[in-house]
Amino acid sequence: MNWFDKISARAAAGLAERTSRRSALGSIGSAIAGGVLLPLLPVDRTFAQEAAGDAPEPRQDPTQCDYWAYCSVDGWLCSCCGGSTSSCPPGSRAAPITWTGTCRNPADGKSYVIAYHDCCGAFPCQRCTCNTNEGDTARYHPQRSNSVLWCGNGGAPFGYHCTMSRILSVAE
Amino acid sequence: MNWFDKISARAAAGLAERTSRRSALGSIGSAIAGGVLLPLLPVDRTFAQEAAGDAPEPRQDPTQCDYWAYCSVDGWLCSCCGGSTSSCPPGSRAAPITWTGTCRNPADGKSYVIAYHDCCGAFPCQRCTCNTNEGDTARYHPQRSNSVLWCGNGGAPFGYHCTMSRILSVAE
Amino acid sequence: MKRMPFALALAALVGMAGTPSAAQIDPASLPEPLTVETLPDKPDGARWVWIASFTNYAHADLIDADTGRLLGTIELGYQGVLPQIPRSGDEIYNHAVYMSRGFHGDLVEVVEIFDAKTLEIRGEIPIDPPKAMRGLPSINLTTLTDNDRFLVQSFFTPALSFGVVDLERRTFVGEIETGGCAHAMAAGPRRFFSLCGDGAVLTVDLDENGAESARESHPGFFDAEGDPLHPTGARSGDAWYFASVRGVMHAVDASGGGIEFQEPWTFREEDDAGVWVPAAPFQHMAIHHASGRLFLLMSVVPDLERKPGGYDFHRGPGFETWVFDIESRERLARHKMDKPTAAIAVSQDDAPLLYASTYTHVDIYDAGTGEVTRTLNPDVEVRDVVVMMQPWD
Amino acid sequence: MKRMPFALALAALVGMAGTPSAAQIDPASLPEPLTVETLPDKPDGARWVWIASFTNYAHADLIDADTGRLLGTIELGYQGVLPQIPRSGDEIYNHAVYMSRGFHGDLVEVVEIFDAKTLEIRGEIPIDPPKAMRGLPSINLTTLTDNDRFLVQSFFTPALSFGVVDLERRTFVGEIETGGCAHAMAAGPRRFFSLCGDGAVLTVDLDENGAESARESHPGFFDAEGDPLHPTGARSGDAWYFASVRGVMHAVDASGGGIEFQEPWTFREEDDAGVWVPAAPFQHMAIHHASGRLFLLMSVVPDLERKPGGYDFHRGPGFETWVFDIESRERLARHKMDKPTAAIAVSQDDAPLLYASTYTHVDIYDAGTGEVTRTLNPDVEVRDVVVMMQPWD
Repeated sequence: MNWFDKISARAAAGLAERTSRRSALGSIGSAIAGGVLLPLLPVDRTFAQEAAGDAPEPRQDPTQCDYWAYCSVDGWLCSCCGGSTSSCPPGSRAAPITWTGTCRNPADGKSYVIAYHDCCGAFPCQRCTCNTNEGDTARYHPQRSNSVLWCGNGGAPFGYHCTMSRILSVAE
Repeated sequence: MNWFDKISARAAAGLAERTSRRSALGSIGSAIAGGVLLPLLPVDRTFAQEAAGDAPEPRQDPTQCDYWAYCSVDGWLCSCCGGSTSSCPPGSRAAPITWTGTCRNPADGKSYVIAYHDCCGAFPCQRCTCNTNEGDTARYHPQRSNSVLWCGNGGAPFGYHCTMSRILSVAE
Repeated sequence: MKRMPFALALAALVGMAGTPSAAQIDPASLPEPLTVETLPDKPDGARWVWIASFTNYAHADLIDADTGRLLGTIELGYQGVLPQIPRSGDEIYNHAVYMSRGFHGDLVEVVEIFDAKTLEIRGEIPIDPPKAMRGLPSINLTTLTDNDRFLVQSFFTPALSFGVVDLERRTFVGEIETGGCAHAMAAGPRRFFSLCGDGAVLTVDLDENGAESARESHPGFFDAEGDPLHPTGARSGDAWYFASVRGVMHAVDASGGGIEFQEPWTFREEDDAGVWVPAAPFQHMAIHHASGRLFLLMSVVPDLERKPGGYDFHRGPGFETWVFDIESRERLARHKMDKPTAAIAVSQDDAPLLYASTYTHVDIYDAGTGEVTRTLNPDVEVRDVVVMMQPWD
Repeated sequence: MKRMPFALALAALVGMAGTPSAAQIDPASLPEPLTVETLPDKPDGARWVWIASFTNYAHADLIDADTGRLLGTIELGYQGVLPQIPRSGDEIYNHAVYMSRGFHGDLVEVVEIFDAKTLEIRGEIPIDPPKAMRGLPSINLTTLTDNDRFLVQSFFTPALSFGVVDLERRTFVGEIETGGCAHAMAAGPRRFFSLCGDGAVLTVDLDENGAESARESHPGFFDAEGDPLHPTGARSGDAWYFASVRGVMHAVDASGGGIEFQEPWTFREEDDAGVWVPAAPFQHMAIHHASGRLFLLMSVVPDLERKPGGYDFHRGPGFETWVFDIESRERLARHKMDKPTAAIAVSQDDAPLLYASTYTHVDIYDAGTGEVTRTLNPDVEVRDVVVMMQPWD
């Protein structure tokens, strides 16, 4: 059962006492119907896993949204756009200033500080939308907010292309 | 049976001798699966009606692609964008120079010369995609070609918003 | 529906009865005149709504919610969210950023001035150098002061500050530095406030030219670390309401030129689905002023445990809309959403509609009963994501 | 597939083995260096293809067709179609139009110069005043002369003319008026030809500075009224092939600096589905040079009756691809398309791939057997419409 089914099942369970089984299923149905679109949208994987109760172990494939270092991403993954977790795709430029998150690497059990650099100045990649947001905060704490477009800062161009997840250090 | 089913059925019939029924149906299936998207795309209604053999009588609703005066349109219908068949939506401007087509009005049996004015200089409407192309020709006959973007001519801005179908005269 | 006579159908569908393209055509009426539409006068009781769709270059469609008719469209620029609609006057403003070459080239920041009737662009006010904050669609990045004269825009360089534009003199007044405060909420004729990283509210007063004349920090409005506020609050009268991540409502009362904090009240609730807290995909709060009802889009999480770095903002879709009476703080209803919902808004008439973005479309609910009545223009393919709705009542 | 060790998986998926983000992280390697990718050297036998998606502002993705990996993206500007790739050199060119305010504001026409390795924009050559022809994506609106030095662009004002850009001197040379000819096809080091409304071919020779040195009209190439040519022809060697609406192939041979018309040959066929004629959604012709095979996307119509104004161009999807031997003019195969198809292209290796746009995706066929083998990146949502594909072999 993928996370989206889990959301829906969970939500349906929650709705069950206040709704007929039929409309609960309706809610699942429409949620799943939305699935075609939702990969393009800010879907909250953290929420999904919470709803699922048991969060699956994050994987080691940087082209997938559940790659461990993506725990606080909100954007398109540069690893799907001709770049990687620490290099911008050809023709784009990294915003040197970033928000940071803290993610746990299941391979060594350590937590790392991740800098989420936006790559800028190229056509919107629009691939591998990933919206995990773990520990993401509001814009009045910009250094920990992934809601802000970081392109345009530090001499980078303004147009958003994709987001990297660069490992800075072991979290103290 | 809508026109798209007719295309598929017709094509399937044509394919039948050279293919298994199963893959013919597969072709229908995928064609219909494409239906969600195809309203956004240049879909050739004329072709569809030809394929259908009997073209249905064009209707009198200018928000529908089968409105009689739309027989050679290729674009988004201004009647769905806040305008009409002869007026641009608020904030856009008409390109004064156009391609023309000849369409028959089933209400009086007469044929009329239609000027297909593009409305320009506003955000792409992207509603009511209509691609009929009856009698449409190549760009080396621009006055009869709807392939060309007519925005930008005659002092109109360049950005394409939608297309009108203005009745000029009775066709001689 | 029963087929209407063509002229009627046209009138309903295109809003122009007696057009020469009616079934019977008078040759003397040809060629048809070439015209440009302007917005009709809003009929009494009509419910119009701006629906903003967002991806890269954004736009807002003005829709008659009762007929579904698209009345007009304005361009919002790169990652634009919503136009600014003054209380009076015949203009609409949009704070926009553009690039000189599509998605690259030079950055341009302007306030574009639209004629509210023709939707033509009358002119633009350059903001130079450009410092606009952009990113996830958020409703309170831009505001108009209550006298309609000054537009205040959140800046991000990444230092947090504000830009002030004088709409009357058509000039960029200048930048107002802040100590880590973001989002601008109007709170008086020449006053706005902002939410700060230390949990304070910062009020800024402007003089008659739009320059800063006074500022005051009001600490302790909220617990920025322990229970941060969603900045996507809503205003009713002189009060602004903000929901926290843990489901506590905070209110700022700016009446009489002062700032008062109302006593926060907790509204989260736990059931077998988990803990219900505010959902924050795009816009989660709407207020019906006459009835004093506050609508809040809700999501469910297993617990309120804090993550490293802070609380998640739960950007997943909302599954319920909760209705509160602002006065009594009572929860009047829990409306189950028919589809996962990204944003809500409410019309201001006395049989109000609850607008709900389903990402691809807008569903319309009876705001009183919570019943979903229909999908607005279900057949229209929306290429982008419907992120924000603003009734134009 | 079998799970690869992480380093390998990374190498395959992201193309950078030994990245510090591998499962075991050496603290001494932190912070990770911040870099920018450049295109890898093309491995022998690799099949790369530019896939252009079109709606409003367009772009082209460079994809490794065998791994599906996206190597890089370039922006094509408003209604751009495909970049221009010279035979030699380290640059890629794109003729682009932009507007200064998204979809409004001032029109700008430029040739943008990309570094073919870094995909960075080295500079641009302004074309002023802008007169570019835009509209339905069409592959022959822009061409490079065979010496790679001059870019020729179709102009439309609505008079038909051409603009010439000197890529070496980085200047716009000027405009060449024509008597109603559109589309530019290269036919020699400093020569191009065009299709004219009277059925003639117009050849234009440029001097060493790109100015017109000679022109010649060659009448009677095709029947513009009775059986117009689709301008979306393809080139093989010195010959250009164009299919007509009624299914007659015409060829222009520009070898030896002259222009010769080959004898037209009819390839349409009637069966119980109707009359099979060329489909023309976007790009319907592709040629595999080594084998001399011409691939043509086909559609079916009930009859060849002429419409008022002329023949329709049958912009509906193609349902078959027919394969011809250019030399013998024999039809070698009819490939049934698995899905309605909008455009085709073919790789130039000796086990060639037939690329087929299904509007939302690209299907890959074995060009020899006509079997569909897979969909390229089926899980990737394509927001726009795949209109054009150009192998980069």
